[in-house]
Amino acid sequence: MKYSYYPGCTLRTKAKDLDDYARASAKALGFELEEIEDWQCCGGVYPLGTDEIANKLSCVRALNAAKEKEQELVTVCSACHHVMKRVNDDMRNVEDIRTRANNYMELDEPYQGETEVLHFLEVLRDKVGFDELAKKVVNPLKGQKIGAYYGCLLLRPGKILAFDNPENPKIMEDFIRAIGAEPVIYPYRNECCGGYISLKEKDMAKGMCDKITESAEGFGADMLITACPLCMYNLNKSSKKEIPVVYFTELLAEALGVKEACAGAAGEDEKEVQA
Amino acid sequence: MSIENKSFRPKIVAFCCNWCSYAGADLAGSSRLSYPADVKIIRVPCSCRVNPMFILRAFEKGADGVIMCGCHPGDCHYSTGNYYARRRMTLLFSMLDYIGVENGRTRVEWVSAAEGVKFSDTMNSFVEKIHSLGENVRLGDLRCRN
Amino acid sequence: MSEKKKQAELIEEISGVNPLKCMKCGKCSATCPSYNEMDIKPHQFVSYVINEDVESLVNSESLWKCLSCFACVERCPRDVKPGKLIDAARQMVVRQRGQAYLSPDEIPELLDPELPQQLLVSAFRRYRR
Amino acid sequence: MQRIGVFVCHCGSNIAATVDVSKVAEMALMEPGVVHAEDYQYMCSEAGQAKIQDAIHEKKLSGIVVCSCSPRMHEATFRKAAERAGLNPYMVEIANIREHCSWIHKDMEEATKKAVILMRAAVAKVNLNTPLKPGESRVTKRALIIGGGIAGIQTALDIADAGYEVDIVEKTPSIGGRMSQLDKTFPTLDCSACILTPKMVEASAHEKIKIYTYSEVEKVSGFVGDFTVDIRKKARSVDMDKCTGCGVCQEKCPSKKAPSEFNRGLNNRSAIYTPFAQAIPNVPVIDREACIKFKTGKCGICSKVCQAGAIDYEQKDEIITEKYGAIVVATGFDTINLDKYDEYAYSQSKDVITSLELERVMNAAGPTHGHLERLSDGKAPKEMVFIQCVGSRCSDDRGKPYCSKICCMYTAKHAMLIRDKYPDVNVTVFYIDVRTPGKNFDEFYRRAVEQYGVNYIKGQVGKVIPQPDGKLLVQGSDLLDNKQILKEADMVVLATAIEPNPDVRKIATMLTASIDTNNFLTEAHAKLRPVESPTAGIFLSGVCQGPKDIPETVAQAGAAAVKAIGLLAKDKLLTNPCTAHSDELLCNGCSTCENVCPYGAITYEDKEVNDHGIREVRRLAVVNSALCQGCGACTVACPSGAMDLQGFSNRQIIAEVDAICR
Repeated sequence: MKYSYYPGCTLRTKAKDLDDYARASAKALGFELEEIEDWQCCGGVYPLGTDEIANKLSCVRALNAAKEKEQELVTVCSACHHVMKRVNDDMRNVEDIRTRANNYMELDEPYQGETEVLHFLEVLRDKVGFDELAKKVVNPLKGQKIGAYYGCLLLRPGKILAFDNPENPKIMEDFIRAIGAEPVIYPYRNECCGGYISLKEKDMAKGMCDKITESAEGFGADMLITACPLCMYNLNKSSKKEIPVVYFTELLAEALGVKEACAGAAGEDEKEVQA
Repeated sequence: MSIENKSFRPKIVAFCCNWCSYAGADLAGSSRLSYPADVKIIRVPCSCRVNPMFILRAFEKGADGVIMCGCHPGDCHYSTGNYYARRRMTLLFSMLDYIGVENGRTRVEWVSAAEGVKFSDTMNSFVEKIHSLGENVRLGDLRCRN
Repeated sequence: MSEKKKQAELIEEISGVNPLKCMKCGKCSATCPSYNEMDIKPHQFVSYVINEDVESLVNSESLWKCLSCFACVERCPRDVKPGKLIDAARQMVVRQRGQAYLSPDEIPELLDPELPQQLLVSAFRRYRR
Repeated sequence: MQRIGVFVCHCGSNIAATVDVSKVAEMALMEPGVVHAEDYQYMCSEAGQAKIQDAIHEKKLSGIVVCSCSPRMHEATFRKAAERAGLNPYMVEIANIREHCSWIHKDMEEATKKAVILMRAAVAKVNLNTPLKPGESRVTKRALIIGGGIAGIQTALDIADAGYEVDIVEKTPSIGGRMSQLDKTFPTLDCSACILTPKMVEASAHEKIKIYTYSEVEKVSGFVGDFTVDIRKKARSVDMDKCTGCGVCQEKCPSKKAPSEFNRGLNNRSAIYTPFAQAIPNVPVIDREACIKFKTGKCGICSKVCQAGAIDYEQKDEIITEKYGAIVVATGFDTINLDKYDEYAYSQSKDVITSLELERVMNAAGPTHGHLERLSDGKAPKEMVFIQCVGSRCSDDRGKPYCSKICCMYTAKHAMLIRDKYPDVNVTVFYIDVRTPGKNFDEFYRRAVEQYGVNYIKGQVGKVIPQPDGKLLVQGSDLLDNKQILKEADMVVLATAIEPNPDVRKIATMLTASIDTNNFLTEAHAKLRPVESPTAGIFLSGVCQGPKDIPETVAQAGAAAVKAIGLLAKDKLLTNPCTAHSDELLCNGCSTCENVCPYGAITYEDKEVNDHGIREVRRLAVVNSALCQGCGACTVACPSGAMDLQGFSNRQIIAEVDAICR
């Protein structure tokens, strides 16, 4: 199975391992992520104004590229997924935006939201299946108590993201079970980490992350997983607590026994970039 | 979807059974769920009262689309009427298609007395379809045109 | 039409929000993680638009404290979307020349080696034109 | 040629605001046969009807077209008016320019054009109308009540007391309904069971009332005065005649893991069970899904311990067919599913419960024997938080757009009862509005605040956050203080929205009774016929029609009974004269029509005909108009075109088609 793949800018740089582990795990699970050519940054946040078109075009380009290859489009980063999914919804359901975006794009055939956008976790749940995944785990993470941190971007607005129950999601918990660990459910897992606010209002973000980590630790989590580089940054940066935060793909790669191989590769890449 | 060709106002005849769809249309009305004024409803006791002749007559007189609505299969007020209607219309519509009145111009839809929303949605989509097909020229008796 | 009314209508247009749908239950304010930092509270946004006092709204601190986390949108029982309203006010500010909450000059000192690109792009898009 | 009068109704502004009524009247005068046309504010009013009658006399009208609301609304009114003026009532046709025109269109010109066309179609039809005379049908003097809650019980008692037979069909093993689950009732705080149980006993002892519990309506056919209903009596696995209600079987049953429906799943019951101690009938049923005997074939303990030999594992569902003159729907309500409201942590914490669950907790026969305690650890709570409007007044797709009406009062009741019985428990209520319109209702709520010190906070709750120590953190708004508050609580109670019983849609479909988008049954007129369905012979009792408290339900139940009695008191009803008839000269006796008639109304006779001077005996179709229901199936099936339907003849419908396509 081949999917179009949209890594996004942070996965090219600061969150290189999120990307590497995702690719290595995909390979181990028997599907391929074909990176879209010349993709551009999604913008990090979805432009809310009903009159904004230009800011959405980079997504439309990526979506259309997947459509032309007749592939579903896979994302890993929560922010990219959020923006991509919402722009796609606009292209599907908001006639005004669809018309105007297509006027800009001048495609051979207008893009009308045909592409299915899937988050990597959704591929695991809906395409691979968590039962299947569990069978392929060679290195189950037994005994680890892991809290899933969803944040906002994957869940809300629930109607458009249609990712999971926005108030009581379970996809990451099912994932944690599939890789052999024990999920820890805590109530702040869908509350905001502060997002972009941490650039200028560092204390605000810190306060929010404190609540999250405190709650997770209170319920007995030894570790948090996330799909979002910004959530990770905020949780790591702002929290006074010591709980480690890792990307879900890292644990996946570990469970599938491909972590070591790509950790080396990631190191090399980084050297290259630095060089 | 906005209707592009504003000048074309189709003539659309809707046969509605008294028990379900006519009441569904009433509910659409009392819920203020709009659909284009091009649709005109004729009340019949049951969908099985709709003689294929009525539909041919409508096209002859210049209708651009004919839709027939009845109770959901199994829910007919007269037990079985809509089953007869369904079979009759399947035959009639395929014959009409054969002679050039496209399948899109004819439709059977089951609308219950509780489905005001479905009634209005159905009419909106049907009118939209007729718009995409344009004016009906087949079967029209030119002497009937004003 | 008065200038005030025009501005209120502009906000409604940009946000796509109908403030009249609000039933003043306060669930948005009960939900908002930035509540304590805001001078105008989420449940008050609609009143400012209805009362055509957009000026107070665009001068409010709340604009820069909203996280766009969509918790208020998700939980609003009336489908009002207060988060979109505040974003529209933010747009009205940043779309004016020179009116940005973030200037390129102040960026270097905000940076640190761990900071992901995503944060910069996101902040740029929310705070600047 | 007919002499037709056209009457265009303004319906106040309902029609006149979007349809140029005088223009419709003006255009009517250009139609063939129309000799009189006028418009008037309210055609259905006495003055409006008088105008029609005057015109019939003055202009010697032979046909009437009223352009007004749906014929389902006022066709009967106008037909009666015409009849009083000496015109055959079937010479009246309605052009529906309200529901089908003015209410759905905004543009005046467009709506007026459409109204004119609808008027033309009606005129074209009435030109071909012929006077019809209705037949008569008998009335079966027995009523069916669907649902055995307080609404159904009250309606049944009232009808039975008037001397008519009543059958109650109840889905669950006992009558009693929601009211039997309540602990105390507002605003007088009397014990629910104490006032309900005597009614249940009275109903079961009444010689005119027959109760079918654990039964469902399967099929309904027929029409007002003469319904035929199939009732499925689900296999109880217990012989009703033999069982003495001793209860030993329930005690000894080894399978005790089935969630108790009566206690809202808060505790378990045995596989053989009566839902509650005062159940009527006091005969248990075996829940076959939970029963070990049915699952594995082994066990049979209940059968061994039953002294009366009442256990019957072989019992099968039984379908009985009964005739009724009137049917009353009293299917009641349930609370909505809270799956979409996980921000209140209902599924995450056992200590977040619905108000109906709290009723069971507070009830001496409930899972905690009436002690207020947390369901997670059995500890007594110190802080209780109530959240109002959970799922009510929501215009998103999670909840219900309507106010559930009863929650403000029962929340005040709960708060008051807790403060009274457990004075050391603090009670906080988050509310959006407190709605207390009702006799002694606001006084009751104020007592909760002033006398019992219940803390009311204006503002909704955003999230209930379970804490690692088992407490709940309630994050809510205080709109009057302009604060976001975090309140620690031991228990949270959700005033969950109510919705009609989910079965009601199926039942409404069987009865061809209208139902609204919220699944409440529609009344024939929102103000003036609130307990009747638009479908003749169907009446509405209780919450199936809209949210109500107990006194309102009982009042409506009585009203529904009166309407049903009014019908049952008649010996005969006039039947629809719009029946099929066959043209003897065209019929070739082919039997096609006989095959499609669902009522067996068509037979064949050998009859002598005079076909243009040729006299011969032919086999001809004859319609029994007492049996014919006027569906028209035969008219379309008839290959020779001999069969036609009075009131909806081929020529009439074609005339309408022509008028619309003109």
